[in-house]
Amino acid sequence: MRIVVQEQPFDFAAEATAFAKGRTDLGAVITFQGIVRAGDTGDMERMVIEHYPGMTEKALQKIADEALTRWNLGDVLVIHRYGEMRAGDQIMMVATASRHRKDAFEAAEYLMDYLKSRAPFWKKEYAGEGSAWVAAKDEDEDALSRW
Amino acid sequence: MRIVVQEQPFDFAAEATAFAKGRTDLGAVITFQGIVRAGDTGDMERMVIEHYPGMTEKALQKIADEALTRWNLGDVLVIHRYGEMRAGDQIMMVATASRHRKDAFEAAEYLMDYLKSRAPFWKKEYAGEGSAWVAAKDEDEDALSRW
Amino acid sequence: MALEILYFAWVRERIGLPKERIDTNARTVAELVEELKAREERYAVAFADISALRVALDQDLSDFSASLEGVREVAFFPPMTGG
Amino acid sequence: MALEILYFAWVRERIGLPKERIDTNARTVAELVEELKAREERYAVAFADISALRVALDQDLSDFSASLEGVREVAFFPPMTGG
Repeated sequence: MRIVVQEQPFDFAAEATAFAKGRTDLGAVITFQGIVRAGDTGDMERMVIEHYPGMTEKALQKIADEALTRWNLGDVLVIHRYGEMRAGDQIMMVATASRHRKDAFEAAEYLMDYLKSRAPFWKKEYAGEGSAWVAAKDEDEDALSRW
Repeated sequence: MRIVVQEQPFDFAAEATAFAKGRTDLGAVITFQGIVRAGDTGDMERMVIEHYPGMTEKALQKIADEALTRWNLGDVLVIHRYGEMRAGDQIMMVATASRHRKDAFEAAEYLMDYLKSRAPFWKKEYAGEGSAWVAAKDEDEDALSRW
Repeated sequence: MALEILYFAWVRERIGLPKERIDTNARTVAELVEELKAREERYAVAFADISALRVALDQDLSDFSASLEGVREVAFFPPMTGG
Repeated sequence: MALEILYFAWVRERIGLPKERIDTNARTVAELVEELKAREERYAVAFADISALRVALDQDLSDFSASLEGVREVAFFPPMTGG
């Protein structure tokens, strides 16, 4: 398992290639990338992600530990950035690997659902003179109820 | 949308990097890789995948078209190999991209479920002097009922 | 009616060939299967349990009760194991 | 009891600082919030609707009824929006 919280961009291709490399017991590998969208009106210029150093790593570790307990996983990777990003930039990725696809899919969805609502990150969007904190969605909180 | 059926290995990192590249309207990108497992006893030496040229492409196209109808997807990629492979080799990949993660996850699972049981591929495993066709699993057929 | 018949995986191995062209008056897949089974032991063995088989007509999955009218290519194979 | 109090996102912006050290006799998070609200208007505004807020005690998510006994770091922030 690897948990990374960093400001600088990460190399998705390199991370995905290295993940679970050489393992011949894992038949299913899933990656999820979260990417900055230009926004529904397309006028978002940049986004700044604030986080809570210390708690962020602790929260992500706890979520990943729980995924490893619930599913039969060969490996788990979580990378999440903070700081300034622009439309099209990669915000974060998770990767899961398991013998069969069901565990890898469920664990990846679990990681994303919890990471969205339980890891201390806050997004602020900037457009022209204006800026606004992204509001949490009820559907993201509701998504946790299935686990 | 891109559907590829080929004998030679594919470059996962390059495919994943090119997929949905430059799109600023898609916040979620998922990849699934299917990898040859060494088998539960670890003695599988190689696997040969037979397919039905013509029908394979048609079946994959139909599955991908259906995913594009059911979910709000920005792009879909399916690559599936046939021929001889060894433990650790990549058999196939799918990728999905959507505005939000729910569509990308559901579509990726749908593609995998249908591709498993409705695309004309058959696996034969070789170990020492022996060989055996991989039997379809009831759980793979059952997985279709949720869609 | 001339039909191209294709066999895959263990069906191909049991029958001993990947494809053949046959002339038949069979109106349905089931009738075609009966005709094939009557030919030779290896066909009878391959088609002994059709619940273990799948059929595609002109490269679309179908079923054993389907009509062969207008069909040019029939394929028999076990349940798929892709992915 | 000395506590390190941290504020994030719009809570930080409304209160105007990222962290502060305070001395308090509050036994629960709710009591601490009441104490802060009584201090100045900007605190009253930030804590006007605690259903819109989350609290972490020593970097673990908690709730407003939780005891502060043994706690060293309290953080207030809106619901998270990671991923």
